[in-house]
Amino acid sequence: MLAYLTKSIVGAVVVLLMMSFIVFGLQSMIPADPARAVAGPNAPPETVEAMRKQLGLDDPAFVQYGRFLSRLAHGDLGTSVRTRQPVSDDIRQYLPATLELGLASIALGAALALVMAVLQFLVPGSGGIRLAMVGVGSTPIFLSALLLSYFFWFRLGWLPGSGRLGYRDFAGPTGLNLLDGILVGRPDVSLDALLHMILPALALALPIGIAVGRSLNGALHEVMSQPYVRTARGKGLSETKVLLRHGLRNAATAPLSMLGLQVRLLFGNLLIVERVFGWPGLGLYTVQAFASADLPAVLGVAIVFGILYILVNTLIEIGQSIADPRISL
Amino acid sequence: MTGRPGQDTPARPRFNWRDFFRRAGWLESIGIVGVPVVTVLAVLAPWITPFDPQLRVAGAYLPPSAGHWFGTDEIGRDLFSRIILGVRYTWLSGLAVIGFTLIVGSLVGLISGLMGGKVDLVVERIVDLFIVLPSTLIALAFVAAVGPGLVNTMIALAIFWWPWYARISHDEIRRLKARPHVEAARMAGVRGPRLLLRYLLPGVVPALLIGASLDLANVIMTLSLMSFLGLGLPAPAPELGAMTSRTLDSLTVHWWLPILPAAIIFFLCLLANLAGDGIRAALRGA
Amino acid sequence: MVKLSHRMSRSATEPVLAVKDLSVILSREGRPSRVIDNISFDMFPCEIVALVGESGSGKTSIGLALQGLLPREYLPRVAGSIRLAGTELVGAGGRTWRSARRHLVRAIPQDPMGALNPTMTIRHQMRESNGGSERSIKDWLARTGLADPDRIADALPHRLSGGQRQRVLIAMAMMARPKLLIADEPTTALDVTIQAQILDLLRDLTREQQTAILFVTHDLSVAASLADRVLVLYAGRIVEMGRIQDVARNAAHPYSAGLLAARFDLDSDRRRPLPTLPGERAPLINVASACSYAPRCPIAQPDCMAIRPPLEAASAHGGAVACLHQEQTPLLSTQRADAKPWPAVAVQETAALRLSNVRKTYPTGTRSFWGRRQSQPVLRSVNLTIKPGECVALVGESGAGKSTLLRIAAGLEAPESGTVTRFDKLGPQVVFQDPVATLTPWLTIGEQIGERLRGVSLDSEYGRRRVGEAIKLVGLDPVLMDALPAEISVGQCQRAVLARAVIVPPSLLLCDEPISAMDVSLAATTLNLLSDLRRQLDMAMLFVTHDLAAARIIADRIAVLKDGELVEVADPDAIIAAPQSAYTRSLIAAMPSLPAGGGR
Amino acid sequence: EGVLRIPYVADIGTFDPDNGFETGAISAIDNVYQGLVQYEPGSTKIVGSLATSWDISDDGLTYTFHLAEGVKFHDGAPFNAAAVIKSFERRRDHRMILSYFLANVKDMRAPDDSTVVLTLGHPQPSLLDALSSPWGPKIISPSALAEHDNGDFATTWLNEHAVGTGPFKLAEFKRGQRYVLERNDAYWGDKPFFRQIQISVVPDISQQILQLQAGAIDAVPINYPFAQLTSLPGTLEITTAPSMIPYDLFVKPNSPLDDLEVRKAVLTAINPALWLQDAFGEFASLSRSVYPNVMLDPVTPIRFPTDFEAAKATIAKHGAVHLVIGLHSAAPAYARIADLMIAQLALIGVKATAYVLPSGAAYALKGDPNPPDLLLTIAGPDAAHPENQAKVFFTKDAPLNFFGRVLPEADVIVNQAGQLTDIKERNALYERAGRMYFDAGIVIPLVNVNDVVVHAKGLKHLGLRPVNPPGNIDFATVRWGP
Ligand SMILES: Nc1ncnc2c1ncn2[C@@H]1O[C@H](COP(=O)(O)OP(=O)(O)OP(=O)(O)O)[C@@H](O)[C@H]1O
Ligand SMILES: Nc1ncnc2c1ncn2[C@@H]1O[C@H](COP(=O)(O)OP(=O)(O)OP(=O)(O)O)[C@@H](O)[C@H]1O
Ligand SMILES: [Mg+2]
Ligand SMILES: [Mg+2]
Repeated sequence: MLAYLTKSIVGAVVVLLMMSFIVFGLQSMIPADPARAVAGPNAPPETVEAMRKQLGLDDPAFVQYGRFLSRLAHGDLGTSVRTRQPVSDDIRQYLPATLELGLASIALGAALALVMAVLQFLVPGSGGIRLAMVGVGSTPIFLSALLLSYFFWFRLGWLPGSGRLGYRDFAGPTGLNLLDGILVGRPDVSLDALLHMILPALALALPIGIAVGRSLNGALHEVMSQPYVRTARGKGLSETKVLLRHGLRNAATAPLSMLGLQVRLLFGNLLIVERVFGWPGLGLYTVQAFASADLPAVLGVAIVFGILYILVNTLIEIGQSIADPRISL
Repeated sequence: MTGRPGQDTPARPRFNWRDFFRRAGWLESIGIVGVPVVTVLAVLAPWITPFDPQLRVAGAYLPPSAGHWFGTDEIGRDLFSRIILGVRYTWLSGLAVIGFTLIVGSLVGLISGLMGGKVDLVVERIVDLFIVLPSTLIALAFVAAVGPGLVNTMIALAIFWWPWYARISHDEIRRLKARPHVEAARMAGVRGPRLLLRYLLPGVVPALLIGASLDLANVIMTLSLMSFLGLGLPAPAPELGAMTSRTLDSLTVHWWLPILPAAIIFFLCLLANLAGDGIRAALRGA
Repeated sequence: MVKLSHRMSRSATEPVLAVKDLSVILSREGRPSRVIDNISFDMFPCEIVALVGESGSGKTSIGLALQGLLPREYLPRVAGSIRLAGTELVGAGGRTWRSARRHLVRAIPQDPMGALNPTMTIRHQMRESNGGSERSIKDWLARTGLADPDRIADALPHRLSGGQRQRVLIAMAMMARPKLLIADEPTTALDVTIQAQILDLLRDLTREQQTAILFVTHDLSVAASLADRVLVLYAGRIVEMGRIQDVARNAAHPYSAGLLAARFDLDSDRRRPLPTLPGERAPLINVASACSYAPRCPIAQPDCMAIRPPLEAASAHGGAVACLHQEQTPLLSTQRADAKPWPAVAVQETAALRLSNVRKTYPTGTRSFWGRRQSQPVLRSVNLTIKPGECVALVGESGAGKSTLLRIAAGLEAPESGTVTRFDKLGPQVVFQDPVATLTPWLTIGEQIGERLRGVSLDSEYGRRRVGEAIKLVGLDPVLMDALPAEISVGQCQRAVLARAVIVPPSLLLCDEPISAMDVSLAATTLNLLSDLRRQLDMAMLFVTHDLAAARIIADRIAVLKDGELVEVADPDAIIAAPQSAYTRSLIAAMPSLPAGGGR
Repeated sequence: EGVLRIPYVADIGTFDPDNGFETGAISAIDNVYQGLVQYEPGSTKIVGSLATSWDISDDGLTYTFHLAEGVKFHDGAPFNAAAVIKSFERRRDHRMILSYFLANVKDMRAPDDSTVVLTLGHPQPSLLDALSSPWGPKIISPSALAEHDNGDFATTWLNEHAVGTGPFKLAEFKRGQRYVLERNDAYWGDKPFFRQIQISVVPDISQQILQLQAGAIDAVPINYPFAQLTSLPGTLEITTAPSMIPYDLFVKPNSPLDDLEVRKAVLTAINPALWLQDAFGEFASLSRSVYPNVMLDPVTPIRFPTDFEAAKATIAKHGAVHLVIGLHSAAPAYARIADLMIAQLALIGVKATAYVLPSGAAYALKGDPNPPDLLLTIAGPDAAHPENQAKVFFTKDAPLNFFGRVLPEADVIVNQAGQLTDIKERNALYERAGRMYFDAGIVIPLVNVNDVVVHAKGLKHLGLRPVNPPGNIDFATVRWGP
């Protein structure tokens, strides 16, 4: 385990280095001029020049990259060109929203997958149900997000359609409103945060749920015809017990990998869903950073997303090794 | 006892489309048939549009009618014609991405899997690395760097898609290499390309085919997502994702403008997904 | 059908199991087939009944039918009646079945490797078996002869050897104190030594628990060493039943007689081909109104093709038999006794293969941080020479390093030190354990056999002729040249593999347990074929097996491998008569054999 | 209930008036901070703000401002000449992004508490415009500056905090989520109607529309689709005002359009008169010159040729013409105009395509080996003086002279005009120079699109200013009307 952790940390560092290198390389190819983006469209060339010098953009790319790395070693992600404040501060402000939404949608997606796969296993689906599931899985995220918001918020008024919280002036210790509400003893805040989260989380969770659910269903079908399941049935266990104790755990590996793959796609979907639901998270920040050629911000976000993804992957691997003890870490 | 029953296994006929479709399921068979049909339509698209998709042929914002099945768009072009052309771009580029990454990825995987040893180790680490990178972000950075456009978007996607096929083909070839029948073929003196082509490749292809057919919808979805974010084709080219994103604000007034292209994306993904499911069921069953 | 009277002392007690007119239909890919065909039998407490038949005869299916566990994906249709301890189970609801499985019937599955949940500790799985109680787990594990029950209980299945798993499964089944235990070939995959241990255990358990055991096997000797009664199954029908001694001594059905004859042991005649069952059955007759054994039956008469023989009292013993001409059966054994002896082998005094001081270690255990592992010696300084035309059998327990030695001899693996010398430019050919797995599924048999004719196209007249000759040489129909491996049987696959090995006769043929997965008759057939081929083609042969009887029959010399070292190498009869090492002695002692005066 | 709820499409990068180029949020900043002078709502007329009056010396080098009395900053500090100078120096001397507004100010003095004297390096009649610009210098509380100056001239603190003199105080700055302005009850001028302005970030325009229709917000300040303006639900209405952000095409050197005949044909096809109505309904007008229509009313407006047959013939004669249109940004307005022009060009046989430039790439077209033939921009100057337009877009070294094309003889005229104070005379010169840029095929002005705010019925006095980026409602004047 220790060896595994060391290995994954070393691996993570390599991946992050490589990623920062790629992003840096790509950004230095961008024709856009961050100095210009900062100075505003109408600034005279002198101002832009001065700005460029101030941002260190005159140096060759590798010098800039070296500077970036040495600062990174001290945990400093640099100063955002757009917001004029440390990228780490920006990210600290935007990350909780994304984290909250991301975790909620992963959890919801996993729950959806579980329910769907088990139901479909117990009650073999007709063509109609299969079609519906494939259909939901085939809906482009921008459409499903918009339709969800249109029907459940605009038409029916059941759920809020935008933002994170209806309450003003609420600030909790973690920035995760759902959790903070409980921590500071304001269940009403938590409830409100939950209501705000349902639609965007659902939009994000649907593709996760469908993909993971399908993979889980396939794995279940395979596992449930294994000899050891027959052994379990031979003990006179009820079908539910067989499914829960013997089926699910053995079927977990492949769907967990699929979950990892879906988390990778989740980052892309966040960009859209945060936009549609006005969710003030990193996705929004990223889009704006791109729009203003805010290299430090883009790099910072890339690093954070990279760390998050590696973390998720590591957790998934650990989960797989818990589900299947033969996989040694 | 060996898994296979006794001496009287009835001879199973060789490959047979009816069996194939039966194993795939009727719903999935629609997808399997639909994919080549859509591909043909996509290729023929420029010749089958009822109107010139570039020209203003009627008033703007006409709702669907007998003359214009899908209505007209915000400057009076025939939406149906534009969507047909959009299918061409979206579908063919999806196929191209899949095809390209399939070839590159599986070549890398095959070669490294075959060579084994240090080369394999290094290549596998690189593949791992690519798999762990947050793809959308880097694709965005890539497109931001080289400028939006269909080809660029496709390249950005391909960069992140090939490792999957490298992974699949690598794992399959490693699995096959250790299988007794390959060992037996080696003992029988089969070497080099002959071993690869006759004994290994046919075993790898089904896994790749399953992977690719299930991925087509993913690629189409990601392509339309990128073009939704404004990273797709130059403007007059009717890219389905871009058509939707540009007209999303008219959802409540001119619903057909965003809904119909999105519905077509949905339909394409549905076909691809069904085909993928079907091919998986049919090949796994075999 | 005749009402069977059991002339046994138990007629007073109620049967635990009464099966009446049981039929099972399974479908594969929409094609239904009758797997169990109208069988009836009873079982009484304390009784061990052997269910004997060749592979595919439906033994496992009966066991599954009795537990209501026929695989759902095959859409099973069950007709007839199964009364278990007075409860009718056919057509019963899930609840009844579950309660029956919980309290009345348990099974030891055929394959111990897959039958334990890989993600659950043994303790956990055993706890499920007796309704959650913890107490008796250790006890039961200990009773199956496991030395360290606590460690085993907390282990996960993949850390256990096949024998250990098998014993865990036995403990798991027995601890529920079932009225009926179905033991489905619990010993096929095991060493003889462990096999003997397990048979003892089963015997003890019956006595203590009053459990009836349905013991499924394809090996009559194993059955004879354990069971009271035997049911002989052929193509889903019971063709003969009776007390085991009776059937073993005076088989009334030609099939039983054939099975008995095909059985080989340490006393079998090794100078001539083993008797085997006649060729495979052709599905050309309407089995519904015929004796299904008729196409293979040496004493079949025209009426056998027209009438389905009922199961009626046997004249030769107190049991029952389904044969229209049962009086002819005893003639069979006398007819068959004198096959032509093998011609003598011309062993030359040179060497076809010489292994000197061969050593090999394998990394084992988990990887360390740098990915290294500890290494464990598998072969330590092995010296072995095989002369041209000679056959050496390599025996040893599982994990002794037999396969490793063979792979080194084949050049598939390099030894760590020592030298391997092969006196042949062609290179040796290998026959692996699982014939189906060694054939590439998507290439035809002919293509694969022809692969060794380098540079000769299979489309050419010459190519086809050569392949055809090879196919005929191993006793296959040349029509099968264009068949895919999936389209032919295991036995045919094994022959195809042999054909590939001998189309260009190698001077050295290496066989890795080619018969360990086969039923008795098929094993005998394969041994005959190998003996024949090596003589015809003048090949030297290394024959790896864990079956001493098979080794004795095929080989000119036997080498015994133990923990990576050759502990003795000698003439087969010498080894059997006077084993030098303790290990060999234990192997011999554990060999099951028929009671005196067996079927010959 | 005294609260105005406004959505922004992007979050506010920085609230620092000196150190960022905000567009969507400029009215929020300008309602918290004030400058010396300002443009009157609805026009380009300069009126007083913190300066009640000013004198300009005859040589045009010395500007004397007389400051308003009794003004206090939000933190209670008194407003005076020293505060003005402190703020101006902060902007000019400490590498602030918007320092160029004061680049020509050589000296600042405060003869007394209510007078500020600025001395220029060279005469600059457009100085007052620079000071009135929405991005022009604002006065920040000197005590706040001193308190939060951590060696960075308070730039970090001022990113998210503000202490000005304006009618509103910045009460809450929650990045990306919400910003709240509270009415400054100690405000020295007219008391605003609204007690509180709640600003949310709703990036998606469809969401904004839905929210407006659902009554969750009070206005959609920008990007409401023009096609839907004629069919608004009864609860909504429109306020529209001229804006100073024209749609223009800039032409690459050595493009097919260098051929006068081809250019004429292309102009015939893309003539905005042909599509203005379709694209914008009644909310736009044809560009009359290369300057925004509000900035300068030309004596002889630019006209596009109209002979379609001739245009077709020209192209047929000339052979295949292929034009690539670069779009400055991914905003939907660009793509729509490009689509229209492409459809128009197809009518005369010119094949055109368009693509969105990577963000910021427009500024690098000079070095681009493969630039688009035409660059579509929707951009205006940051002040209302014609000099701003000419010197930002057309003259040599102008920051937005995208293709770097130079017309020295026109530049001379621009420089000449820059010295004039007589408006009519000045405008005539500018018009002439502008005409030359157009005739040389450097720029093709297309349309002037109005600032259109869709809001709940009854919202009045939005205070839209042509110089402001569209959608910037003046929170000081807006009110629910009868
Ligand atoms: N789904 C199915 N459809 C049709 N026939 C089947 C199906 N499954 C099994 N069979 C047939 O049923 C017969 C009995 O199989 P079973 O596994 O019971 O044999 P067995 O006697 O246990 O063989 P072995 O000794 O190999 O274990 C075989 O001939 C097999 O071909
Ligand atoms: N590739 C390998 N890597 C590591 N260990 C191996 C490898 N192959 C074999 N071993 C180990 O070497 C030992 C000898 O294996 P081998 O397969 O030669 O045994 P065997 O005598 O053929 O046994 P069996 O009768 O079960 O086939 C075993 O302990 C096995 O676990
Ligand atoms: Mg069986
Ligand atoms: Mg072995």
